[in-house]
Amino acid sequence: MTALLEVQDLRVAYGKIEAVKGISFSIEEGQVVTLIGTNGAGKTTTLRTISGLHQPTAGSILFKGERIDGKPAHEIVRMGLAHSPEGRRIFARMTIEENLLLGAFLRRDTPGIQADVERAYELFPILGERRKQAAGTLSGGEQQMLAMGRALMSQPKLLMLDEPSMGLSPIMMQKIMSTITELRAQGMTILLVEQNAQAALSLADQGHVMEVGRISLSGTGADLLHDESVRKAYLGED
Amino acid sequence: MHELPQNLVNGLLLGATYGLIAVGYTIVYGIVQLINFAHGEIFMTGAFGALSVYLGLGSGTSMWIAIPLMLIGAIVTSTVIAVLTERLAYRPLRNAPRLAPLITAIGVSITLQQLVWGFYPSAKSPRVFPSLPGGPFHIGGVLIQSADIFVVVAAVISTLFLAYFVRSTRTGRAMQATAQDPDTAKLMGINTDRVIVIAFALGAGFAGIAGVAWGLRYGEIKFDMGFLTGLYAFTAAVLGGIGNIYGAMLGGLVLGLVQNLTAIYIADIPGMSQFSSQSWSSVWAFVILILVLMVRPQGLLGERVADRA
Amino acid sequence: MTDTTTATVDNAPAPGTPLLQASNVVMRFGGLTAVNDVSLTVNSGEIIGLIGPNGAGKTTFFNCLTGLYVPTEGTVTYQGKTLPPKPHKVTQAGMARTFQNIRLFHNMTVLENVLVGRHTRTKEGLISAILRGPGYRREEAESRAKAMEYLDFVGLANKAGTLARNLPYGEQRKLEVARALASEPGLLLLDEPTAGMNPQETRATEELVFAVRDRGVAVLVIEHDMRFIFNLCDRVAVLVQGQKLVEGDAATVQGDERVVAAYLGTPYEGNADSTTPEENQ
Amino acid sequence: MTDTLQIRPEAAAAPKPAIPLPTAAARAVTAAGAVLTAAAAFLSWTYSSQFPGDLTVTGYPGGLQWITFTGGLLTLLYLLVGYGTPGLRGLAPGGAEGTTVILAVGAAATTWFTLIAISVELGGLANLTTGGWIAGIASLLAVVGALGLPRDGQHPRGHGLGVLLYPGKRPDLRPARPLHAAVEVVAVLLTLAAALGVFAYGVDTSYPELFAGFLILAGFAAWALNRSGDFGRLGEIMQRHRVLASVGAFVAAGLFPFTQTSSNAEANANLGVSILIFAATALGLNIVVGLAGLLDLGYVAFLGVGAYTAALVSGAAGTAFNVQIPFWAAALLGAAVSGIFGVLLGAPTLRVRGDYLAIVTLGFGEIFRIVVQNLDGTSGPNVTNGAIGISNVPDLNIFGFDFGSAHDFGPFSIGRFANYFELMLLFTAIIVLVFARSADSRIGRAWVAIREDETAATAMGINGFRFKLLAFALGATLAGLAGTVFVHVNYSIVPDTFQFAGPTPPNSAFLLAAVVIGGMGTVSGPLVGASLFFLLQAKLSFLHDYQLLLFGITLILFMRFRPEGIIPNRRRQLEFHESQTEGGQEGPTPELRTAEA
Amino acid sequence: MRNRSLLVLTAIAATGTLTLTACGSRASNSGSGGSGSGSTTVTIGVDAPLTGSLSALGIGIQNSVDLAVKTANKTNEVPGVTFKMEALDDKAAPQQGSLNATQLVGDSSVIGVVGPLNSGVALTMQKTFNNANLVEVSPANTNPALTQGPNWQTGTKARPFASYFRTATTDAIQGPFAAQFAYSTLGKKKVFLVDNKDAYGVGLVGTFKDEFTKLGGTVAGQDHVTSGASDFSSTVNAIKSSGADFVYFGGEYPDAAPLTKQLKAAGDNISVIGGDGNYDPTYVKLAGTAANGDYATSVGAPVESLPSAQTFVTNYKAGGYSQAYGAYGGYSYDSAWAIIEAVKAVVSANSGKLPSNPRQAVEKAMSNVNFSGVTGTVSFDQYGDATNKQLTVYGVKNGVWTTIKTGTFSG
Repeated sequence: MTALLEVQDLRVAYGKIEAVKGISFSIEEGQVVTLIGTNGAGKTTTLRTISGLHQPTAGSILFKGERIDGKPAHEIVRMGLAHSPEGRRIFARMTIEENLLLGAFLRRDTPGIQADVERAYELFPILGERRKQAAGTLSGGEQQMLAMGRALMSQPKLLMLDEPSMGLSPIMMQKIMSTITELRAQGMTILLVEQNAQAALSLADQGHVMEVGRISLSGTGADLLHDESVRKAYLGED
Repeated sequence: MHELPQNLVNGLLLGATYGLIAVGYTIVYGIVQLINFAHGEIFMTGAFGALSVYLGLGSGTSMWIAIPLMLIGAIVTSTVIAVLTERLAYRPLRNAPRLAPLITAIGVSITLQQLVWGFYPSAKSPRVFPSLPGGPFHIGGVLIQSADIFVVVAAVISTLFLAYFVRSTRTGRAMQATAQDPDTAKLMGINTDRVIVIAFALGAGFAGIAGVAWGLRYGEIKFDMGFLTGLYAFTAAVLGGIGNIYGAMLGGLVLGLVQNLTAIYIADIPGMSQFSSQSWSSVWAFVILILVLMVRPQGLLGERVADRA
Repeated sequence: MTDTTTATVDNAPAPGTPLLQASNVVMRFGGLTAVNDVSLTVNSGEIIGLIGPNGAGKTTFFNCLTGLYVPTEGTVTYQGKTLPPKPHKVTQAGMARTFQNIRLFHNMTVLENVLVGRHTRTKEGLISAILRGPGYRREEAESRAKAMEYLDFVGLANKAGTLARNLPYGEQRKLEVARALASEPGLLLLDEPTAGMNPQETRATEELVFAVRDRGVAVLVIEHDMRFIFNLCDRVAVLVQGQKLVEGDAATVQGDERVVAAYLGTPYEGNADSTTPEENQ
Repeated sequence: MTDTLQIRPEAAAAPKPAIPLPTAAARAVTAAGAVLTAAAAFLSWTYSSQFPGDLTVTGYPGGLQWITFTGGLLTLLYLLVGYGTPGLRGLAPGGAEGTTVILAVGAAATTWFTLIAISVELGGLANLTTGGWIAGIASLLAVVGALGLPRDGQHPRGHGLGVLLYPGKRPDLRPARPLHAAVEVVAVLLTLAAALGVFAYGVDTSYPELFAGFLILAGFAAWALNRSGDFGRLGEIMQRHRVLASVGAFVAAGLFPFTQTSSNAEANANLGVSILIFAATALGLNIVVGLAGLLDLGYVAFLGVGAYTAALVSGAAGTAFNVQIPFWAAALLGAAVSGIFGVLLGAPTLRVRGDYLAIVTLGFGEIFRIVVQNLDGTSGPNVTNGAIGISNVPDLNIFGFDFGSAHDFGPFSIGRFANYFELMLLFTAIIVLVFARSADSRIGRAWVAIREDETAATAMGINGFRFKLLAFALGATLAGLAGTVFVHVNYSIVPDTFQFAGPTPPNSAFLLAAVVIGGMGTVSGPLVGASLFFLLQAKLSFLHDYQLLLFGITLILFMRFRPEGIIPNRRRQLEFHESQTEGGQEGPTPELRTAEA
Repeated sequence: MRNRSLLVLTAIAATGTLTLTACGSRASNSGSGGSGSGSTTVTIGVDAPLTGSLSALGIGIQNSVDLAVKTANKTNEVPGVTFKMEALDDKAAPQQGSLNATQLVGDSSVIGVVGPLNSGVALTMQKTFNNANLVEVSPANTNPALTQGPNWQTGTKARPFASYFRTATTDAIQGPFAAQFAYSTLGKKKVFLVDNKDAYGVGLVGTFKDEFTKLGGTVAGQDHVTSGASDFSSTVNAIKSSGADFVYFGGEYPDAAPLTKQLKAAGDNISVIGGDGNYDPTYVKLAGTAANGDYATSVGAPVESLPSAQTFVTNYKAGGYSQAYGAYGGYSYDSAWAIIEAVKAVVSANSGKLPSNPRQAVEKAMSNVNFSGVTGTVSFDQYGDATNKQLTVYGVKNGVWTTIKTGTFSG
């Protein structure tokens, strides 16, 4: 089985400061891989670099065996990589439906797009109820659903979710996590960046702990969940 | 009251031209938050592009054939120059501090003006622009020149086209998305660089049309006509609410009316007779701008941008 | 930082007296009612928590308290006086705040950030700044000393000359607290102070908040981290759909069924296949 | 300076020289080239004395030859530094080799500029004599040799000619140990003297070719000294002796008219006072733009308000009020009226969004000119005498000192413009003092806080509107102050001076450009930017019709390649210092912050 | 020249040392100190906008002075004195004018200056020149205040600067002359006044108005326009509804042409009369048929009627200048020639040699200059104004300016 995404010795710098200092990991098709770590560890930077919003200073990124580092973001999307950014970043002044349609910006198959819109509404019924409403009026959790639905509209091979539970109430977080579980069950390959290490590790096949730009620990979700240091540092146990 | 209807019409016609140029400011600002200072010069180069086409056609050509070709010439010239400046001057500064692109824009503005002044034949003094045949027409006591009809038609068609384009086409939606959140737009697969170029090109195309309209109405064009006109057009865009296409047109119309009416009717206010002349009209235009911004800081049709604490 | 210097603030009122009183606050935007008849009291010496799902009106309510919005109905008083509807006057009155997504002055040094926080407690104007008389020098020196004291309090004294943007995330949060404390408030409003922190950092923040309280500053905190809130707060108010659902101590809130249904849910326990509401395809 | 002060780049990391030469050979070639370049300045370069400066003389250099001579010597100096010559070793803490490359290129550039200028002006290469050819070839030889030196500094990765020839970036320097106080004081004084000398030479260049050559070498030398780390070191020393440095700088500037003994003295003093007026105004604008972050595109109008106010109370004939008040009162009045206009304009507009402020101020700038033009008695009340302007403004007479006539000070005769130069220098000192002290105070911190994040600043109890208005008013006041001198220096005032963009300073576009290109938020940035700007436009008249075009292109290129300005502000220096004192800093940059927030 | 350098070279070789003082004396002093040729070289400075939007006029000034200088050298007009020209660009900016003035004053070989074009620039230069007793002759400044003081209109004329002269005719002559023409010759009684708010236009309209109302005409209305504007519709409407017989325009053709065009297009077929700012072929080109029936006054007799003018035109063409001499070429030539005449007088009064400090003498001599120049007889009155008060009215007929009437203005 070849890796769907392979990151090798990735380095990213902002001016003089290096945010990602040479990390490597890979994702097999159908896997859920999670990156956990504190703020400023470089997780978001890693995702943004993979999706082409930043240029790496060194290293390579292979998607479906092809190098994508240095490609513009829109070409990477075209190859089947979707990125639901941190903080949701929905288009607040557009309607929910327009947001979803933008997710399918690169697709031209109108009937297929319509079908996928309906599927998104099935996945998140609350969105279907308010399809003509401006997205800015949605609550945080609903916005997160929209962001995920929008990412799925491009029919991605790999879905990258950045902090989907951030700022959500516990109950909404549970809902989002169960949706991710459901997507996994459908065979979606997912790269998940999460603060909530407990939730993330418990549904991940593979996990990596990032600290100040480096991967300090890797293992299966279950292994990491039971790792002493992880439990102390990220799960809040004494 | 001296011929109020005629003054109203004159004001609206002037305003429509401002509106055509203002659209370019507003559309570019809406997407990259750049005050494209050089847009007035884009308008000017469009007029010179049209003139070049006309001169190339030879004097015997009917204006009915010449006008469409001149329009194309204007649009192509403006668009090419706008796209080139975007590519060469603005794009490298996309992540620079806010003032850098503004200074660049001032530089581009001066450069374009000087290029036309120095290298376009006989552009050191005003150049004669051809006029439209026919007219004038008397409509209800108002005198309308044939160039005026051109202005009205151009303004109406352009605004409707743009509104349709932005709202209903795929590229238009991409523009809206880029305007709201460029990074996320990229994640949707939108080539934001291309969208920005299209925004520049669209604005420039309109400026080109405005350049032809200007030439037809006033019969002459000059290298420095872009600065002052651009300033008024930009004022119009702010007045209408920058970022809003209808606002740009509305702002243009309001400004044109203000300039035309204050030049005459301020004199009817007791004690103000000295302040009513064409030379005061731009002062009144800015007074109106300041008054409007005091009451509605976001402009007439602008959306309030909430500061999220 | 944890061994707190318990220097109390000069203008701290006696514990237990009402400091901030919001009564029947209603905030409407057009037809939309974002906050509906919410009352909340913070007494001096207290740590009060405010929780609720996103979109429940927490931020709007918060903005009513900090002077960004004027409530449509109801009143907000601080030490018995109606709050002026301008954020800078609210700070002057004695309420300081931090921001959900850190808003430091990134291109100023750590010390300068705290000095800006001293703004309301200093008054030298332009003329005296230019003339630099003894009064100015004294005030400036005093201000610097105070600022260093606050930096010392949060444990950033050794980074006084660093640019704020070069601080690591956790220290930026601390700096925000120091900056807010520099205005010598009676009440500190914390907006999601542990967002993006790992459990260790969160616990350190808990200590910091306690230390702040021990200096005689009451604290009102908005948070999502339930453990943090319940460890910290004397009382917790839950806001749902613009209304206050319940208010009480940790046990009361945690035990309230409506809160569990609308907000807390049941803790997520990993192995989630069973919780999937729909069939796999 | 001792050897311990410098950090040598790690030898292993140093890439191969751009031109593969044995180091010894490279040194020899460079030395030979540099010496020959300098020596060739003593030869005749052309047959015809028509070329300005008369380069036909063998035996001593003239005009542009002095420039190439200096270029050759500087190259040699830094070559010797790199060779480890005793007594010179501390001169290039950032690496001498890259510095040598820059200087060699600079020397070659001036030499070839001269040769090309000769050929173009006299019509063909045939006008060059052997001396010219020797200089040209020798200067190129020095470049080739320098490129063969071992490379120091930080070099970008990649390939291509550009990277190959790139002289490298200076490695980060550790702050140096302070030297003996006396040595440092001498260093400060020498630096100031050198700066005065270079400036005076540049102002006194009597023909454009010489100025262009001077500018080329000065530009390369500045780059080289920055590359070598000398500027950084001097900056540290200046920082330690701040009072001495700033007082010294003003004394040096005050001595400028005394260095002018040629027949051009008055013209140069006039240039000097014009530069000061322009620079002082730019500094006032820097409060508004650089500190408070408010964009003002019509700033020159405040200069105009001050100038008109002073003119109206100067006793000049034909003004609306026929009064004459003492100059100190007129200066204060001009500043005050200008400040009031700042408040009047700011009060309704400072509440609107930043970009809207740009258009309102731009409009105000234009309106000011139009209004002044209209207040002539026919299209408005007669206040300003309209387009005809106020003429024949009398010269100042302060305590019996008549500014209008020349005065003798020992062997020096100080003319009218030199008098005004000294007066304006005093005003500039006041403006610098006001800027520096208000920037470093509660008020200045409030401004910067507003610029950084107005919401957060408000939450700190800062009344955003009031402080923005204060910045606006203070900026206007300072411009008004400069304006009061402006009108006396120029005898007269007409509305046309106050345009948004025009061919000469002061105008709003030039002022803004001087601030941004000089360096926002700094004291010296606008001063340097304004001087450079003014000299460029005043001296490069041979560009004729292309001058404004080149100005436009310069703006574009500058923003493209150095948007932070010639002198980046303290914050940037701080950032730089931290990244090397604390090693690999983990803190996020602003970009990172938005990404991670 | 090669000789001189050889001479210097020998001197250097002889001393065998290189001293800095030697370098200082080498450059520039090509003229006054030079002893080689036995002839003294003096410089006539030119200050005009050589770049920017007014450069066509400025370069015309420069070239015309150059022609005068060359002619004087060729004919050996002043024996023992060689003339040289140095032109500085003032960019039409007052501040640059001030810098140029000090530079010209500093160059001791400069004996007189021709320029500037703009009166705003003249204001900043006058005093600097006056302090140095350096004569300045403007070919283009028309504002009476420059020579007669700011209160000239109220009758208290006082010459502010003794060193300022001009060959151009002031507004005080041109405006009234046009008023007399309109009232008496054309028989028009109701005028609408328009100026473009620049110093020239305001001055012209002001003096026109005074004379016209004195003659018995009425002012039907007045408007002021912004120079550089394109849309004159409000002005045109005001003119139409005022019922005026004609429009008097103070300003230059770039503003006047669109005004007359828009006025005629609006159906108001009345004449536009202007000053020499309108008298330009481009006016007709820009306004097209709308220009027919318009008039403009200009100073002096028509070029073709003066033999001296024809010589100038021929010589200018032969001079191979790439740009036309423009509106002020003739005055510039006369200005330069007036300086040459003054130098001549000074030299002959000083037994054939230029005195060591000739500026003051030249300034004195200027008042007595009297010669037949390109624009007629050139001499100056007690204010420094040209005594030549001959003016010509031109009218546009079938798209060409044609001479209507030449006359002399009498107060």
